[in-house]
Amino acid sequence: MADNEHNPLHAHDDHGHGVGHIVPIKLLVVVGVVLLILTWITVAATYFDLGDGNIYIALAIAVIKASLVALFFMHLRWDRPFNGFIFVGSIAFVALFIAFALTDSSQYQPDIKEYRITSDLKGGDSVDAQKKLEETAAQLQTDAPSAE
Amino acid sequence: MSAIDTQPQTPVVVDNYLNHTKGVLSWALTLDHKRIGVMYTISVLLSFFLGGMFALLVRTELIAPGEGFLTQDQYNQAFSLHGAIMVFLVIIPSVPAALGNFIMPIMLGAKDVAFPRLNLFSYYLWVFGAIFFVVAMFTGSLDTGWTFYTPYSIDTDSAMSGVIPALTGAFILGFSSIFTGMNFIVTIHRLRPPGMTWFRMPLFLWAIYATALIQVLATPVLGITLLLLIMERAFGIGIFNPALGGDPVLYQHFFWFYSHPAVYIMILPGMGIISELIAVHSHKHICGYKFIAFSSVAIAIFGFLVWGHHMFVSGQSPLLNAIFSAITFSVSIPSAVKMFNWLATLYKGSISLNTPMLYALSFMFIFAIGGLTGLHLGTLATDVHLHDTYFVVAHFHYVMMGSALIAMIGGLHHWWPKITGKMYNENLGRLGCILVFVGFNTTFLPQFVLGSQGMPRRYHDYSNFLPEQVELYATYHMWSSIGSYIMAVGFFLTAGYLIHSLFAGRRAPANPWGGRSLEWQCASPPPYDNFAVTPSVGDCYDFSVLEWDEKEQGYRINEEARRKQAYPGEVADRSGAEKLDGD
Amino acid sequence: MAHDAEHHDHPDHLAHHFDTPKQQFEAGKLGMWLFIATEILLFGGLFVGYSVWRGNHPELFEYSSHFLDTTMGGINTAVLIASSLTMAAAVTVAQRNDPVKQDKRPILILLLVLTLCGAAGFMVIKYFEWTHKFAEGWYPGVKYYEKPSDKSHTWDSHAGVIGVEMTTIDTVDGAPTRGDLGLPDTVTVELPAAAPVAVAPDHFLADKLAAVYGNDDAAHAGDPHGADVTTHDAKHDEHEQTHPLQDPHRPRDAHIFFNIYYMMTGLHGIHVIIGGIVITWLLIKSFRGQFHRDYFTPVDLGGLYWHVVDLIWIFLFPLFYLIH
Amino acid sequence: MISALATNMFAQAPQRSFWMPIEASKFAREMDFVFYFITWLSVFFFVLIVGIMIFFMVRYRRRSHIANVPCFTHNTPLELTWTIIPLIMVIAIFYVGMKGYVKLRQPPIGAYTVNVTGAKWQWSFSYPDNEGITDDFLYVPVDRPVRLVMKSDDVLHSMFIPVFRVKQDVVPGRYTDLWFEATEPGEYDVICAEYCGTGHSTMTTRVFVLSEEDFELKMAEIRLRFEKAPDQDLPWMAFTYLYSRCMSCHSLDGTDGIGPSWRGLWDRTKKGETVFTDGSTLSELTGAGKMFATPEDYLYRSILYPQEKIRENYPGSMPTFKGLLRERQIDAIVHLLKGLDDYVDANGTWIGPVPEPPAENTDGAKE
Repeated sequence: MADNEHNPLHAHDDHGHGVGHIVPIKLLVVVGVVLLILTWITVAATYFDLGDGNIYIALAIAVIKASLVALFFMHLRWDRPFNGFIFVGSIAFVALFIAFALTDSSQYQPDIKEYRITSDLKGGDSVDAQKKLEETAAQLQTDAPSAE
Repeated sequence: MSAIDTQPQTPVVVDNYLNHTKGVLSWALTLDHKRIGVMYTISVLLSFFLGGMFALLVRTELIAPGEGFLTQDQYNQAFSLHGAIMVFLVIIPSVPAALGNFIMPIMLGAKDVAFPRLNLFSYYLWVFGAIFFVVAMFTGSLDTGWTFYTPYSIDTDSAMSGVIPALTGAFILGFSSIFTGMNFIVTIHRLRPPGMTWFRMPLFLWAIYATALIQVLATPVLGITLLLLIMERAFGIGIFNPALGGDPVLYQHFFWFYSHPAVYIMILPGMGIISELIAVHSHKHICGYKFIAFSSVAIAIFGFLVWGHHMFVSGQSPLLNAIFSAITFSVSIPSAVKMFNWLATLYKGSISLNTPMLYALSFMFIFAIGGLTGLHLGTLATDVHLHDTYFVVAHFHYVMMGSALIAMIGGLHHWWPKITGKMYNENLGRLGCILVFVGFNTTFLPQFVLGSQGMPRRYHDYSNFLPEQVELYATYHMWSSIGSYIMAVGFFLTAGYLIHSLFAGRRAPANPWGGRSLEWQCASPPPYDNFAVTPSVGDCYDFSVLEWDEKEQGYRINEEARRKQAYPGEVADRSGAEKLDGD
Repeated sequence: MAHDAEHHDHPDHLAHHFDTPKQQFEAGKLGMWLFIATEILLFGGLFVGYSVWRGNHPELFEYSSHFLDTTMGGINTAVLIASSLTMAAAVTVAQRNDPVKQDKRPILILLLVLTLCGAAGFMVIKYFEWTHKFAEGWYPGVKYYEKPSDKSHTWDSHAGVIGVEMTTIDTVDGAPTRGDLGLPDTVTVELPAAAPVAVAPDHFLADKLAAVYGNDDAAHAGDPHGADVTTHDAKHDEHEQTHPLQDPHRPRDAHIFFNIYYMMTGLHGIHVIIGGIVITWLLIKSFRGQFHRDYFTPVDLGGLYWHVVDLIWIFLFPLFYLIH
Repeated sequence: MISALATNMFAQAPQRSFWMPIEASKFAREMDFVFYFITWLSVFFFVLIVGIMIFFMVRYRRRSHIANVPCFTHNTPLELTWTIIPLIMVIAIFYVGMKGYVKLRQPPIGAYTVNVTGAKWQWSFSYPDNEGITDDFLYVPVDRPVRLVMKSDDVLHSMFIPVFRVKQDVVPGRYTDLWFEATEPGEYDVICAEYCGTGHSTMTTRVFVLSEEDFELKMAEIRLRFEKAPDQDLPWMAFTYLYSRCMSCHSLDGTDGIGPSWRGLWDRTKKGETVFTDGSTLSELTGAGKMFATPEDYLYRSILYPQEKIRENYPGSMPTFKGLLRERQIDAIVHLLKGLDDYVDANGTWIGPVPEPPAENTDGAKE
């Protein structure tokens, strides 16, 4: 901010805010190092099998890293709140989209699975997957004449 | 002269944006938002003509059952191109990019949009996208419908070779739309002059702002959808193609995540225009300014949450159907609010039945039908029957064509004197409006009955049904086609007298209707830089400061009255503007 | 500018329709943030695709992720973070540069060059990763997958054939099957010229049942040959295939993982290239000494763009490379 | 039964109303109630809005160049009123719509199932409880819940039966279903409502709602269609009723699919040139006492036991049709294969003789 004080162009509308915030290089380096460490942690974490936990840890670290980049590298910490609002808002819309699309597609997966089984067996001309599977399997065992 | 709002304007403006510089290049490379707006308007109207021709082909084919003069493939191309051109090339850019570009900065009191170069770039993106559509039209054509549903659109055997050009065109047009939206948001946030607070902005600007939000947040998803579809068709990536393990319903989620909000890109600016028209032409303060302003933003946000109502019978799960149906109804509330507020504005007004106002009243009539039939389609039980029938066709034409485009044409008449500096023939204008109104309703009212009686959309021929059904459909289709011809006559008449006015029209006064927002305070046509001095802003719906000037045949501001009505922020107050910035 | 009576202090870099540099700067910044929002939603669509497929078919991701090179991905992450850091530093330096003395210009140029090197390095590594995948036979888009055999290639989208593996029950009668080979330890790159297509193992039926009904009983009920896998192994050693396309345990839609991977990293790569172009442009202007504490908006906005490229990679890396 | 009660109430065959086709299913009645509820509510609000608008238009039309009309600029209680009343209204609409929809999505247990296949541009219906017979028309028993389980062979289609007020997209790669309980015997339209390409508008057929006895008769008739048909009609019948089950793998124009094209198949078989995966050729295996008695026997057994001998260079993915085709149906296919060049051209169009439609089959005839 000190750098802006001798800027004559800002004299008439400057209420203590210069044009843009200047982030000290030292702070940037610290953030950069933290980001690299977090990258190392996220790779290292994959060598422990935590089941579903792995992806949550990976995502949590990614969110932390992203926040660091946005807050410090992208100056959001000092920027107008509205810019941050746009940023967070756009992510919220992606989340909304993911939530609806994922919920819906997981709801109709059984229809797809059933179709795949029967279509692999019979060109998809069947309704009750299990019944058909059992029938076909039984039929093949009893009916198939020996090849030679 | 810095006498923007103090003295009656002399109608002869020597230096205006039209003659500020000369030559084709001075237009082609202009950064002036007004010229870009004019170029958009001309381009959009030409596309409207093209899309309209396809509509007439479709209607003529359907006038009677049986094989008409189009083959099945030709018919499929006709309705696909009609839809794609009307949606992507006409309605979406019509109000924001064409009228909005011209009016918005002046209304706001800015000299230009925030990024003039980006603005010109958007226009050329539009042209570029339009070229791709023309390519799609002439080489191989396009028969997928404007929705490009998979897997039909990736089925190489049947979907024609125009699909990739059309997708590319729509992709490019999407970016044109995004950049326009970005430009407008930044302009409204950062270029408001002193005194122009958020709640002094004309409602048209609120509508444009809400629209721009949707353009910025929804259109990128269209971009990625089309990109995925192009890749799917060109390389077979399998995400949307069931033959490769993909999921066509997922495509529909992608598509409607953009295309439902896009409906509000179309209708919201139209609503904004109507708010202006109703207030100005009844010379009465708009009723419930804040309700209307917030309802625009509410529609924009709710609009993102309801896309699934296009997919009630598409194989979407019942759970999502129920959720989407419930949220869908929430959108109807802000629309109803606007409707009632317009009515209240008319109450005890001084209603001038001139052409723009007739369009505004037509809008209210048509939008009432369009909105109320939306209830049938948002309701799960009834939508199952009505989906993909002519009921839907009629409904969205009532909203997209009858409302959005009628508003656009009303707005065009409203601002025509400002844009061109010429007055059109008022009587022909009224006649044109009545023809369009009658033609429109004759075309689309029968389609509601057609649809509820079971006539499916996108049918080249309806002679395969049971005889009594064919007979019934034929009657309604005939009426519908007749209506489309009446409408065409109305539009040609309108085009005729508007073009005529350019050459022989009476010179327009600065403020022919008695509008109070800032664009009526600069000359007609506006000078190159809009305002020599940053204008001062009052309540844009306070008409009490205006008086009729017989000599000008227009209205002028009564200085004395204005001083009496002066608001605290009327005086240039920079710090006040900063504080009221709103973000 | 001439007609602007109020602002006689209108500097060259201030466009005529802005009143103050601050207004212009903040307009540019807001515009850039809006653009970033569109970028996020553009990639957002792909993240939706990713989530839907991973949510419903985790096995695709578990299987296919093994073909990605975590080391390369990790190096690329570090490269991008480093270049993000130099870019952020470049903004600070530009903000401190004196318009006349140009005291910080050499550092600014150095930082921008470093950033550009990061971009180039990223793309080079990406190039090797992709070409490696191609060599393995994982092409973007099944239209260009190598077809192991003319007749029985499994990638055609014949009407009615759903899915890429036209797997059948033909081997139930005791004909040779590929059996249970297990996951290959190493992936060989060569593809035999006319290798026969992967014929489904006889457990196919059982696997499908298990996939649907989620229990082993169902699997065995539907498997006429029981779980006698060792004999099949022995039978099949002679035409052992280690190529992933020939792997009978490859989940049926493995290509979708790779296509999402190619789409996301590809689109990201395009952004890296665009970012590189932007940085080059900034570099040229810096050479001319055009950036200083009164005018650094392009550096700031270019930086914002570059950080978004980094941000997206921060998510892509764990989502694709770190699935075990 | 409710339907019987309703029929008594009207005491006559249902008529088409101005808005809606006749009500021929239980759901139609509920759906129409919702439809008319919304419609009349809409009409009320429409008349209210437009009536007021026209009244204002006339009453307050401009008479002078007055610049401003002083008036209230807002009225919060009033504005809240016209926000809340529509809100209550739409909640009511959502409720009735949701109620109907929940029923529509829950087929009763034990509903009679019909499998539906949509393909460009034809519907085909098969009846698993009746030997899997297939037909181009949908036959359903009256007053009995029927569930359609649908799949698509190519692109999206949508099963739409206006008189039942049901519609459901048919999505390739998965099953979708819908159910209805027909209440009015008769013949009605079945429509494809989702755009599916060139012949979209020809993708219509009919549903016949039959009494229980008529339905069984019809099923038996279709079941015995091949038995009843004269020999010379068999190739046509195989092409019309059976080929759709083979077309996904076997082309008619000579191009290779999953399986060998039918074009030229008989020539090769006759000459015994067919080579199998184990290296043997057909001529070695044909003859008295050998594996196949005659070339025709080879075709016959290939349909029943396709895994016996697999042709070289093909994946051998054909399922068995044992138990799914009757003897005479297989005969019909063999007949068709033997005379394919005379019957069908390379575009898949039938060029052979078309049999006269049987006289008694009037209700099922398409034209």
